[in-house]
Amino acid sequence: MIRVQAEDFDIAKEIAKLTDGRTDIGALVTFTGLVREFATKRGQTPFNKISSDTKINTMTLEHYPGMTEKALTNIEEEANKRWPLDASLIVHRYGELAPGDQIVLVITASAHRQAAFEAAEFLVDWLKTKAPFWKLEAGEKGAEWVEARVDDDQAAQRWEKT
Amino acid sequence: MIRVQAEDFDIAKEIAKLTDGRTDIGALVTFTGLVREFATKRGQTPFNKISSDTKINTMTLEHYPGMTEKALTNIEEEANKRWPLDASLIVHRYGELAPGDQIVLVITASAHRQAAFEAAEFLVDWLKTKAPFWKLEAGEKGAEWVEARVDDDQAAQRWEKT
Amino acid sequence: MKILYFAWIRQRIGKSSDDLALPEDVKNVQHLIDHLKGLSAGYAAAFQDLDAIKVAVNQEQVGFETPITAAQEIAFFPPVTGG
Amino acid sequence: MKILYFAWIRQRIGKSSDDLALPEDVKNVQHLIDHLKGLSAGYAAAFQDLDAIKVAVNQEQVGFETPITAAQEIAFFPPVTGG
Repeated sequence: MIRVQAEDFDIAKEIAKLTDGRTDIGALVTFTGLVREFATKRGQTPFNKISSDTKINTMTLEHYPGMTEKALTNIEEEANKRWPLDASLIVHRYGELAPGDQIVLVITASAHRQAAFEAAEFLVDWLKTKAPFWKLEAGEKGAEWVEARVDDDQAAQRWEKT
Repeated sequence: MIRVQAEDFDIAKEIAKLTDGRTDIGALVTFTGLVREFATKRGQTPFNKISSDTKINTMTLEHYPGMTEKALTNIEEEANKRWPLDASLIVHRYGELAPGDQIVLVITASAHRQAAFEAAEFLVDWLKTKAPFWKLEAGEKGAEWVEARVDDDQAAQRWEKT
Repeated sequence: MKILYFAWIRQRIGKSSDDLALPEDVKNVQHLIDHLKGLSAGYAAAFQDLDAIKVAVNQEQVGFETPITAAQEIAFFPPVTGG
Repeated sequence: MKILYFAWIRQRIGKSSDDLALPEDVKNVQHLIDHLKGLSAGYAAAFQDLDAIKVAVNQEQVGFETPITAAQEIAFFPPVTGG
């Protein structure tokens, strides 16, 4: 199941909905991404207004309605092809968030823990590189778009089939 | 933080306690282990009363009070030495449980997701092989102790330092 | 042709979408980019560094050589940074 | 000497602990196992397959060659299966 929403989410309620009445699940893994107080590290260019020691006030998530839902659905389907999951969920927020706020929730449930852990890591790695979201961080010196990270690309590539 | 208890736990409350007022956490991973309806796979001996197609009614967790707390504390300290964690928690239950019940909760929080995922997997792998708990599964044909699994040993060994 | 812009591409162009009638010789994404760059300084600035630009045709990410003659919706955006 | 038994070891022996005065020549874990096996058929059954038995001295898992002359608490149990 996937959801794209401005509203916050409640992990306990999402887990309860996924696992209600099920007794075949042995392992459940959740990943929550949160807005950090200090800005995301950027490339070393003299034009950058924001660096990793800049405190941010807001983080605004822009997305591509329509394509976002398709991309998340594809990513979730791919995870379910690769691992024997009993349940999975991706919830991604958009709009203006503050430090400490929740951004994204991934839940995977399986009979065995290795499948649940691997599928959760896969979902997070792929949505970070394939789902159309863009982060704008705003601090005292102004607002600036977060740059894509090389190590996110590398993390996603380890799941590419050769 | 570690806890050994007969009572159930509430993931949302545990997360809230760990992250309350913190804005440095970027990634939070949880692992929940649950009692499955069908018995754990055992070795192929003719003496076994229970096999993996046996429905279980109860799973009873025995532990070694005193040593359990020491072992979990050591495991958590080791994880905090290896990864830059902002917070971590292990809660393990004992006593009689039913299918669908929660057994164990592991939470890790870090600025970055790789540390949170790796530390959570490490904590689960090590507590499965180093914390003094024993599972007794009871079904229609009687009760039988769960056997230690070779793949749990292998999962734990990948974290041994060479 | 409906064309969407996101993040700093949207900001440089100054709007989030266009509905354009395209010349017949605009047959693929690269042709479209070349066409858009000629429209104004804002478009030229937006498409200055093509290494930093991704494109989706009908909501699927594709390469710049992809034909667009049968496309309903084309979107330009920077590499994604969600999650 | 306080000795604890867990899981099926406890069940075969029929109790969860002993408080024993040990002979002087029982100096390590292996000696203790040999001594216990002589106490009754239950103990002998419990310690039949030593590959399936782990030991902790003062709540630390150790090998069978470990000295126990200064031990406060010794525990025998099967390989752990929690988590």
